[in-house]
Amino acid sequence: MSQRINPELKKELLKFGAKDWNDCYHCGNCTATCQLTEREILFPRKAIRQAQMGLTESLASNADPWLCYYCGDCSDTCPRDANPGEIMMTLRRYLTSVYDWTGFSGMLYKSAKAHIVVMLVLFLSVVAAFLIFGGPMITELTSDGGVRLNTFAPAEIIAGIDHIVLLTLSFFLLTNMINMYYKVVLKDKTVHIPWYLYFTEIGEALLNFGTQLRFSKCNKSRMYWFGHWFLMIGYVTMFVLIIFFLSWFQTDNINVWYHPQRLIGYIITAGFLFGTIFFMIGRIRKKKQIFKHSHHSDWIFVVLLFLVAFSGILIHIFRINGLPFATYYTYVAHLAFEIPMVVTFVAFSKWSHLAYRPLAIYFSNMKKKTRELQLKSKLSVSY
Amino acid sequence: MEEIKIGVYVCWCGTNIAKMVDVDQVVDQIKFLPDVAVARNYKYMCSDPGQDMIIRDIKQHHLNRVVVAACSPRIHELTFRKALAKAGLNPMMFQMANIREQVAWVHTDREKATKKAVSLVHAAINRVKWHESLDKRTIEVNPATLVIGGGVAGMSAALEIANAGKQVYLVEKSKKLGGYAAQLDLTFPHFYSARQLIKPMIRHVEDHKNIRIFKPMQINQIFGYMGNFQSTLQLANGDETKLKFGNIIVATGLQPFDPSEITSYNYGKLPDVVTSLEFEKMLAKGRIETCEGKEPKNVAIIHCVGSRNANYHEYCSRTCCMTALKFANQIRSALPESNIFDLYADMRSFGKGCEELYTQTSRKNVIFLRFDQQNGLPEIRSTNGEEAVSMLIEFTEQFSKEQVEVPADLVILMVAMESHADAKDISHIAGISMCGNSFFIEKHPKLDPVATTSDGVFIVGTCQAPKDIPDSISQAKAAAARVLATIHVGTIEVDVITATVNEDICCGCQTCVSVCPYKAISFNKEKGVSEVNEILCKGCGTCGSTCPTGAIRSRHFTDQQILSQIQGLLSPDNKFEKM
Amino acid sequence: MAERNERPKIKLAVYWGAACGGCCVSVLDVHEKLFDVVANADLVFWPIALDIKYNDVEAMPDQDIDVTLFNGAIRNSENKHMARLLRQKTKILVAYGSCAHLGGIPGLANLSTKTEIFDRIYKESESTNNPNHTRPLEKYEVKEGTLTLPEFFNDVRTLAQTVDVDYYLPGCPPQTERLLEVFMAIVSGDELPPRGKVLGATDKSQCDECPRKKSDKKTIKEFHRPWEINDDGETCFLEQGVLCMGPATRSGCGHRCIEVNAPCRGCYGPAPDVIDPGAKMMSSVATMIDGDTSETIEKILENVIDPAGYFYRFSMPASILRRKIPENLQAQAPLQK
Amino acid sequence: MDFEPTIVSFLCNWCSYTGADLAGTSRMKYSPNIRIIRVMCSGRIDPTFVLEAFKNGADGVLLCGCHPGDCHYQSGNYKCLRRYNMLKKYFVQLGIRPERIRLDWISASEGKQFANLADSFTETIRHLGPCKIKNVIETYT
Repeated sequence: MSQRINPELKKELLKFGAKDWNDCYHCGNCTATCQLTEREILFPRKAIRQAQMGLTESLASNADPWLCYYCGDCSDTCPRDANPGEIMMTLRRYLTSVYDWTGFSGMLYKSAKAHIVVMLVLFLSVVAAFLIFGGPMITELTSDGGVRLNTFAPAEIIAGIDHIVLLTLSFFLLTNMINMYYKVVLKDKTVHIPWYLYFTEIGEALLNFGTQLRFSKCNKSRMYWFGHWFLMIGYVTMFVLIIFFLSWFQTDNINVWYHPQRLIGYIITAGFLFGTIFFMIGRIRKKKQIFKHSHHSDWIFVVLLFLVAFSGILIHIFRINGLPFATYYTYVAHLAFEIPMVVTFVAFSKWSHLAYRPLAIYFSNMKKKTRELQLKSKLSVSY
Repeated sequence: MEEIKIGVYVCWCGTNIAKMVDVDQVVDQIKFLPDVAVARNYKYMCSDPGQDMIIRDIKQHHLNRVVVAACSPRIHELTFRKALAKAGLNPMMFQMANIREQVAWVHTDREKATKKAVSLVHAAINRVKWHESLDKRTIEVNPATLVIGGGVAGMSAALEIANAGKQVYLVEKSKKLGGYAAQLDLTFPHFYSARQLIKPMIRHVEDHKNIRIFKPMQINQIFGYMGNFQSTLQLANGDETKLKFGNIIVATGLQPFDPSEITSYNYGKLPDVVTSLEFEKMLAKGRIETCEGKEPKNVAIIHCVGSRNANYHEYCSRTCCMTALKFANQIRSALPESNIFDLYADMRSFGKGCEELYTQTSRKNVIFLRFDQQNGLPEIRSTNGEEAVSMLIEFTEQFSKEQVEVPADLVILMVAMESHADAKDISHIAGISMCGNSFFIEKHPKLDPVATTSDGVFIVGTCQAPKDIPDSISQAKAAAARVLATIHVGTIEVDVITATVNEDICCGCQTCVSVCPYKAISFNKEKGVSEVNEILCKGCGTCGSTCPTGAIRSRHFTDQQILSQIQGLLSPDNKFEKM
Repeated sequence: MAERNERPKIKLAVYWGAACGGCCVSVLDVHEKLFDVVANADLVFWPIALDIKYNDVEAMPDQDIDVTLFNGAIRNSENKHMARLLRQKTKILVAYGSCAHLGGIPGLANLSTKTEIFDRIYKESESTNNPNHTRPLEKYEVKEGTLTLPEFFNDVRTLAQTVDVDYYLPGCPPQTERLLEVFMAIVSGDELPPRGKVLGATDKSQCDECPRKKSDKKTIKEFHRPWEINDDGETCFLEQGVLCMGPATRSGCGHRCIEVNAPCRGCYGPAPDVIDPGAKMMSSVATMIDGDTSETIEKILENVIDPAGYFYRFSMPASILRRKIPENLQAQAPLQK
Repeated sequence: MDFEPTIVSFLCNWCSYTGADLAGTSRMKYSPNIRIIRVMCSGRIDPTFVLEAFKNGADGVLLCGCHPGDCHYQSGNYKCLRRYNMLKKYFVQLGIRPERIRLDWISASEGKQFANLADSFTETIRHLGPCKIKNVIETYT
């Protein structure tokens, strides 16, 4: 079956941040430079070609962009300055919107305005919710001089709300993941994956989820990989703490500084601050390849994350120093920053790659193995 | 008769010959042949020391014949003939054995190659014994020049010669000067208007006092030889005019390939499939439109139509890729919202400004798709009005290996450049050879791409090979320089290899008269014998093998020379069975 | 006359090899001039006219005979023996007539092998009645003694291919006038032309003297046999599509054939420098064919039924390839497709 | 040892000889049994040459000229073709396989075709076996 070329795809992709990719004339240098290219996985070139040609269907079933960690080698060495790394980045944004059946993702990515409006609405909703449902603002301090935050915002209630948000977002993320499975695996008629591969190949995907070992294969310094990993682990830990252990994490009494609650909090927050400042400076200076091109979603993401971390620190400082009103207002602000970030990014934007990357590794490995098996059986027949 | 003394020289050509032919053995085997006075081998016979060796030997050993076994006589026969002349010997007392191109480079068995080399040298020795002294003759050059073809190449050559103050006769078959270049809209890569470039040139040619233009005019016959050609032209008013000229520049140009040969493109059946030339005309008119007069939403350009394909023409037509990019640019500026698809086999953008044009075009939202010439060309089919788009082009895209279909409302076929159909007639009239693909053959593909094997006849422009305008003009001006050089010298030497009639034997049967393609033989009624005009004769030797009495001798290719060559070649010692 | 009588008479021999006898008759055709001959020469050997045996010739001293006119080709061992014997006994050996010169009509037997010839004569021919399959034997014992026949050679050769020849006098038969001229030249004692020369014929070929009109329009669209055309008696035969060996044949015969509206058949042999007159004429005639493709050329050539017999009518044994190459010697393998 | 034929080839100067040179400059390999004699035009090839080659022991004779219509001398190749057809008829009468002579067209650009022709003709002749003409002329009386 022939695939109809869709000349509109290109215009669509431009909105996701792409630039002139017709500069690429397929010399193959990017594929040659890339450390992650394998026999069956010829990125970035293959995906770039599909994008160039307007092959909407082929692109939707191509998981390759998720296997790229944007080290920037290809863009650095591209003889035509076609910026393949950034094209892969754009395609990740595009694919996120392709997997998202609600269309919300596409809206956020394609329009900075929409994204900001959505966030503003959420921000104001959180503030309004506190105005309406917020507990009394007690000025009385605890015995050890801390602010009684749990009276203003009881951890159980906040955790309850967190759970609701989590469930909702999980629903969307999960359905998007199923959609990805449908597009990448089921629609690809060239491979029929044997059932046992689903079990044998899951290990590597999980390992990569935890360690991002693939990223370490990229040609950049270890520091880079570590920074990314640290940020990811920090975020996941914080996510788990806030969702499942908020009562333990959000206490009124002040623990000693070496208490695990405070230590973990410090380490993660420091990481967040360091990471977000590092990214912001990078994006401003545009020296490194990966920082050269910033989409609005990139900016919103780092700024919000910075604000969340920064406001979290402020809450902590105000609370242990017994400044009740400052603590309450900052807390409201903290949640008003966090909720929009979680809602827009987890299932519909940048953070969803946390799920898509390991899935892509999983699907790609299964496909690769299946193809090898097919090739073997073909050879055994002919001999 | 003086005693025959032959010097035989076997060249190693570095390792070129020595690697496959045992040159020592060749010398050992032939040095005892009768009449061989000296036999040597040397690293490079054509080098100065090599030639000096021959000259020294001629003087020392009083040699009167020389055989050199080396490369093809087409390369160095003249070199060695000059060496003989330098030594005071008639240059024709020389024979070459081709043991490089026809032995060392084509065989793999050293023993057999050596044996074959010996037989070729033996044949040359046998032949050279019968060689005769022949003397060069010089004739005067007529300073006028005939230019055939009034395209951009022909006009450039004509102007160059006319500006030097020499008479030019420019013959153009059609009613207008300018050729195909005048039909183009813009030129690549700088988008100059072709008309603005060509028009002043035409005016200049038409107004030039040294250029006499004949159009529309076809040339039917040219008599004569380098320096002294003549032709009679039939004028429109019934008069005849007789032209005399010393040189001919042929610029018959190109014709576009007819794409209806390629069935998958459905040219001629689908009205919106047009050739590049038709599209140029559309552009010149100022509006890109489909047959229904609508603006096309999707425009596809297909490269290599008839080029680089063994079924049509194997050669690359050189200009189509860049013209296609030029089209893409013109379409983009005329129809900013259109989708442009460029279907190519390889993007060939060599030369100044061309890669730049490609880069520039690739940034204009043109979708480049690569097809494979070998495994099925794209197929254009109609949607029969079932879709918004009128045609679909189906093929396997080579980078993605995806089977795709491209929507198109207008398809432009970048048709190949062919040598003009009239070139065949002109090749007979002017005596130029054609290669398999109907382009004229130049004298040497590397060293002399302007001249032909017929002295005084030059080829310029696309009749020699596909070319763009600047290349055609360069070649035209080069040819003009060559012509002016011969006019400046004023005389030329003519070949000595001609036929001659022995009047004591000729019986006057006149069989030879009609055999000669150059009308060089005539019957002398008074003497009752045939006579050869040795200036008209080009030495093909056909009359020699036609004459039933042996009265006609083909000089330097006499029966006796060739028969002894055969006998040498087949000397029993040189057979493989004797190995 | 007195002067002539002062010189001693020369000794003249005439012998025939494989020949029809026409040459000997042509010698007799000198008519009354025979007296001039006899006045100048003693006929010492002439089997057709004189009863002189081979033994008598053998008994002659070497170089005793001044001139021998040897006519006929060398077909068998007897011809060869006599050629050698006469060479030994003769000062000037003249190959007389087409057969001695080029092989002549008997030479056409070279287009058949010996076996084919014998089969034809002793087995296949319509008039043969040979139930016992009798074949000639070189030796046959009878009670009176041994009967012998000369050996029949595999092929016919010319005199020059057998022994050294001093002069050639071509023709089938040679023109008697030419014979007389040559004979008189020899007896006159003047300096003789260089050895090996053809006498009694010009260096130019027939067309030079041919009375028919020639032009350069020698294009043949169709070959004809002489009776197939409405001959105007004036136009060159070749221009009418009739094969004529005139252009490749020496003049000297007085174009007797053409005089009676028959094309030249080539008995006077080739011009001086021509090695193989048949090949030259084949080349010349082929060039005249009006066709540029194999098909049209082959179509036109269909009417040339017997090129060997035509172009080599008198010269087969003297030609480059001389004869048919017997099949059994020609190792033949089926052609690979 | 396999029978190694000796083949004489007459090539016209402008197309075929140049084509054979091209085979050389392109380093194409072909059978060494082919030995080339250059003539200016295939129209110069006289049947006498062909007969002389066989007489001297050639097992095959290859004639090459410019393609029809492309003759450097306009029409010499047609004359060659006519003589070739005539000669083949004569060969049949002499009991010689007419396949022993071949006429083919080789242009100046057809180096590959020349190499292929040389090989295929050598194979044809190898298959036909040695030509006995020389032997017969010299020994068979």
